[in-house]
Amino acid sequence: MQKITRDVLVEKAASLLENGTVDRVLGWKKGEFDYDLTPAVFTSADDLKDLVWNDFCGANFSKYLIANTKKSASKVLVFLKPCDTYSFNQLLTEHRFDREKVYAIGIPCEGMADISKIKAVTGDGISSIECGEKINVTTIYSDDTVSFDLSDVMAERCVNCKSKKHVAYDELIGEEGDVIESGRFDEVERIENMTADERYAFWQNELSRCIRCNACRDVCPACTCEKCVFDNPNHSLENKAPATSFEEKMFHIIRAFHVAGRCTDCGECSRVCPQNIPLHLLNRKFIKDMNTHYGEYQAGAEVGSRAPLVNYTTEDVEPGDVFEGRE
Amino acid sequence: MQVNEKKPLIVAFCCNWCSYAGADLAGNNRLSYPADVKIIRVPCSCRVNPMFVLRAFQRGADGVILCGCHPGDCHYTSGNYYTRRRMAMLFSMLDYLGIEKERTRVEWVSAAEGAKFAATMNDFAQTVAALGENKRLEDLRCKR
Amino acid sequence: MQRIGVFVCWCGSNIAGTVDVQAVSDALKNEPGVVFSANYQYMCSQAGQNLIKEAIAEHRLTGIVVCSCSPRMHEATFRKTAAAAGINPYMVEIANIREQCSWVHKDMLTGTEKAIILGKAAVAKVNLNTPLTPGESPVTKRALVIGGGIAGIQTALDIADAGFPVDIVETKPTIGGKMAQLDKTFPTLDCAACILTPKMVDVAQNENIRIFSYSEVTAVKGFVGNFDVTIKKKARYVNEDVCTGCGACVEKCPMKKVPNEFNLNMDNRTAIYIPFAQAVPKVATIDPMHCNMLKNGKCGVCSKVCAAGAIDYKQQDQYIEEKYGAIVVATGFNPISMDKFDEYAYNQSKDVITSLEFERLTNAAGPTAGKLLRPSDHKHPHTIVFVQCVGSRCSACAEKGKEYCSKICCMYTAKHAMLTRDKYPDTEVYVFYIDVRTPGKNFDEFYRRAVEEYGVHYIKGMVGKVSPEGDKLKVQASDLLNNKQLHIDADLVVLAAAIEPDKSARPLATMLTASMDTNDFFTEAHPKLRPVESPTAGVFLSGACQGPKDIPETVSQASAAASKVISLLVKDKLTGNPCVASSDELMCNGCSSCERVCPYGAITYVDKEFRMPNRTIAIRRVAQVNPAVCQGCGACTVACPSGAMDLKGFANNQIVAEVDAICK
Amino acid sequence: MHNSNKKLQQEIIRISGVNPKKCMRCGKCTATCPAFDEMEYHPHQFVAMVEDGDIEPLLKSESLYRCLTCFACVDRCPRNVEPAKLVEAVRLTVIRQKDANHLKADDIPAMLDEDIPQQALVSAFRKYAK
Repeated sequence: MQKITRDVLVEKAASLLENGTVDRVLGWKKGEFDYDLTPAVFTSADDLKDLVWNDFCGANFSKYLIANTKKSASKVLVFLKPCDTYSFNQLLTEHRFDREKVYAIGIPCEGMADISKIKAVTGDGISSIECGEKINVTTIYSDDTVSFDLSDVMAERCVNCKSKKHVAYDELIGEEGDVIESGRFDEVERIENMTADERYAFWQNELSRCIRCNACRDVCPACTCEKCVFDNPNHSLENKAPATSFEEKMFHIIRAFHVAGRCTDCGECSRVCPQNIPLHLLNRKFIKDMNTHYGEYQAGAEVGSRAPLVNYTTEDVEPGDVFEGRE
Repeated sequence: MQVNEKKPLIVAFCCNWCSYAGADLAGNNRLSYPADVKIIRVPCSCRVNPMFVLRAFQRGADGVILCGCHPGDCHYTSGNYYTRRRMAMLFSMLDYLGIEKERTRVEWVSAAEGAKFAATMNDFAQTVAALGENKRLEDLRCKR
Repeated sequence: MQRIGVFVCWCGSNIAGTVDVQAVSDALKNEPGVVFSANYQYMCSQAGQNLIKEAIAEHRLTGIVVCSCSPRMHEATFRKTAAAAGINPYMVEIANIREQCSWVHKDMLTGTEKAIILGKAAVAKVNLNTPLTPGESPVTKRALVIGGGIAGIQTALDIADAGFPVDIVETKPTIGGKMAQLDKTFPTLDCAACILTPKMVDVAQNENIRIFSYSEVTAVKGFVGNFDVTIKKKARYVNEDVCTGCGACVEKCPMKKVPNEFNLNMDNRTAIYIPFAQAVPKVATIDPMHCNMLKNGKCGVCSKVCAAGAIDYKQQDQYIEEKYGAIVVATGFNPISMDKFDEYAYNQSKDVITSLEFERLTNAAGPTAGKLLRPSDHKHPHTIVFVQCVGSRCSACAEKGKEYCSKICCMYTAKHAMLTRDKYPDTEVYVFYIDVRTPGKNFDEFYRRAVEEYGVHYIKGMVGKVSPEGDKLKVQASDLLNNKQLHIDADLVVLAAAIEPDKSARPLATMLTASMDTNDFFTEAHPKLRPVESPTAGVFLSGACQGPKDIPETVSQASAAASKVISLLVKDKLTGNPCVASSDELMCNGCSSCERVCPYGAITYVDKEFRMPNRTIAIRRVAQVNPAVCQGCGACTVACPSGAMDLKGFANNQIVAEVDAICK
Repeated sequence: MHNSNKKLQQEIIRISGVNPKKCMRCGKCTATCPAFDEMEYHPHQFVAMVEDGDIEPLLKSESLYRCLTCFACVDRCPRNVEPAKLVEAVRLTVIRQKDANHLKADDIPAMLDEDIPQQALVSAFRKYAK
């Protein structure tokens, strides 16, 4: 596959800004560290010098379109990796932004790096990272550069990538890929095969680390509520910080339930979790269950599709029988 | 109050048209079931938000059961079909988190099935009592 | 803060026998919001109700909790009591301590304990109750009937008879539907035209009825009592008001080779045509697909011969908007296509026909003027084979057949067989059947007459294959009762094709937000108790659009639908159930989840302006619930991720309060 | 009533994957059967007899070998019952009952008629192996 360079994106964005097609560009920008890229809005060709495209551009911009299309007088340019396009479509299904106000450029993605996998080797003190053929890391501990192959430090969600195909775009840069058979449910299955006690212990261990920073919710392209029920004082379930172990669970169960059938499995929740809780395993459980019991469904694969939880058949499985075939 | 004296607490959500009437019929026929079962009336089983189920557990319920019209008989034509999907997913998730799946149940009880209502509640209360106190879900602050 | 009064009923010893009512009223006295608590022998009695009324006045109560029998029993009673004392009836909650407590528990201690908890839950709920007022909406006193077959005709006549204006929308140039194509009708063998055409004339002459023929419904908005419907009147290139139906144009039209759909393409008509002699309205229509004038501007004969000057080649489709209070669907049925049934050689031989084609062949106004002649060579057939259940009761292949029984075929086949033997005694008639189903008044007698008096050969078994050979049709069939395989040289084979809903029904159902089953038949609000209403309020079902039906059944359903419409239209106002969903627009995402689960189509979306910080204005799509349509199931409240959608009377915080009170 | 053989019945249903209960006794299979005159039990009877568990007569019947396996009955059946598969399952049951005492591969060459073209054998296998 032809590798897309930063310059291609900058050139494209600059020309679209210049000819007035768009007045805002959503792209990645360097954050505090080289690996810590942050989503940014660029409004002039001059700004674009800060645009970054490398192995750390994981952020999914679909959600940012809700706010940015409202601010734009013409169109917003957004770069979408294949997995981002699913969120993009899902938001269109939910009428969350005006398609006419977006200029979407699909860009191929070969997977993104997971900084925690790099840090596991180098330690936390990374002073710089350069992405090229290899990912070259220098640390504060020595003058030597440590090199990584992307495939060795690829994020879990990219290792288990479900699709290299863009399901929405106005213009595609590079080559189109295909939907992929992935092993993304293997881990869910492994947990399912544990005993109830083991599962309880597993999740107790994972979820008890939750600090309720709400990063998972804030980044989630499905969590776009005008006001989250957990923040709504008029809603009987308002809960800002968990006081008990159950409230952590409650938050995550409800969150997973609210996005069930709408979650495209983009994996942003796990990427941003500062406590490294594998939150995507909750969402994938719902996706797997719905696929098993209600037929294959991929949220965002097409605009306007009807999610399993707002649909039914008269022959659906009984709630008491969903466990069948397990344990 | 001593721990071993604690009786199981069961919250039953009943749809107004079938199951609540079924519960009334059980009463008319004097078919007894444990007093641990407390019924909350909802217009349709599809009114029951998974949040209500979790809330009940959080506040110390040991079992939660939903009763609705039989599939195909919903007063609102399709409500219980949505209930079926939602609860199937919720229960599966609770099980995935290691919570005893016997603590949750959905049962279809028609307005004519007073006997089934009583039998269901007896059975469910027994199952929940056998599991003992709900330690995995409750909020410790609310413990009686 | 509410001021709540608690009233504990003894129900004689029914409650007081197992529940310490004094203890209950004492315990509930200390609940938040409770300012008064009492118990009494029979709360539902006049004296008991007076006790409540007095307490309301004396203690300025704003909410009432009655601990008594099931709310299904006396909720309405106590609501009236509260209303009579001047507080909103929806500020009353019932704690069911009889059916769900005293009657099912044996000892006083558990009974009392549970009664207190149920009472607390009711108090917790009332604390969050808000006064509710049922919404009212006006009723447009006009009905729309979609479909002008016998179902639509009967419905329209009955509604018009009650004094309400009715409009019939029919896609064909004339009303009459399938019945107009039939010859005789079972089991009495009246001629279809003789009983139908007077009704068609009644429709035409009824002052309350307007006919929109050659028209279709293109958009429906609104809700029960207040539908806004757009009707497209297709251009027929003839001025309806001027045309006298004299038929001079039809006679002179040079384009005479247009397949005549009324005779199922078994003969031809002209490009300008009147479907049949008794058509209503009796006006000509130009078929734009075949008219030379409309296609290439060369002809104009009809215009020249029309003495009334009714021809208008420039006519355009016209859109009419009208308001209706009720809509009746009467879109009817069609026989399914026989294209997939290769084994019966329908596409290979002209002499394999469907039963509807047979009707036309025996109809005096049909292509053969009522003489039974083979379509291929116009010879009289001597051996006729009727095949039942062609495509009915077929679960093997959805593209080929239908899983259901088409219901009418057994009877019309018996009719065809009997009439054939009656008119042409020299004809051998075979009927191959799987079962003969004759549940109807005088139906089985009719079928037996065909066998016993007319000597029709009824053979249990199916036809496996029909192969044209020379001028014969070789029919290979099984006789299951004699365990024989039969080979019949037939002259004519008649297929009893399954029937299916008209293709226009599916898009119409979408417009009406009325639900359909997998076969595209409209679903009824309740299969037994509300068979002529659709679950969508204000939409009614008449005839075969709801399921296969014969004429008597269609007519009775049509009249039933009419009576439902009439009982809606006589009302000046519709009072709704106040316990309906409503959306908090500030929190609504406009995501459409609620709309997708609503079985009534009560939810619509509007773009609304919101004031944002810094004096900016944002436009957002938000859900709005039509309280006149919503039935209050609450499916939407759970589908809504943001919690914007809530149900009045069973609000999120009310139910949670009950949960909390019970689990305390 | 006749002796019903539950075990064999279940076996035949399992092998064939046919649910004889779906049959509505229309007889279109039999009507369509080109080998009707050759067969003692006709396709619809196969279905009915298997449903009744009346298996013994079928096992003995020559009809098993008169069926051409043309699948016309399968094609025409309005209820997807697939009688031919049932006939095949009964055939297979007979073979299995003979205690798996079939031809061994080694025995075949001696029995071969040199004049039969190889192709005929292969096509026969194709035809009957479904």
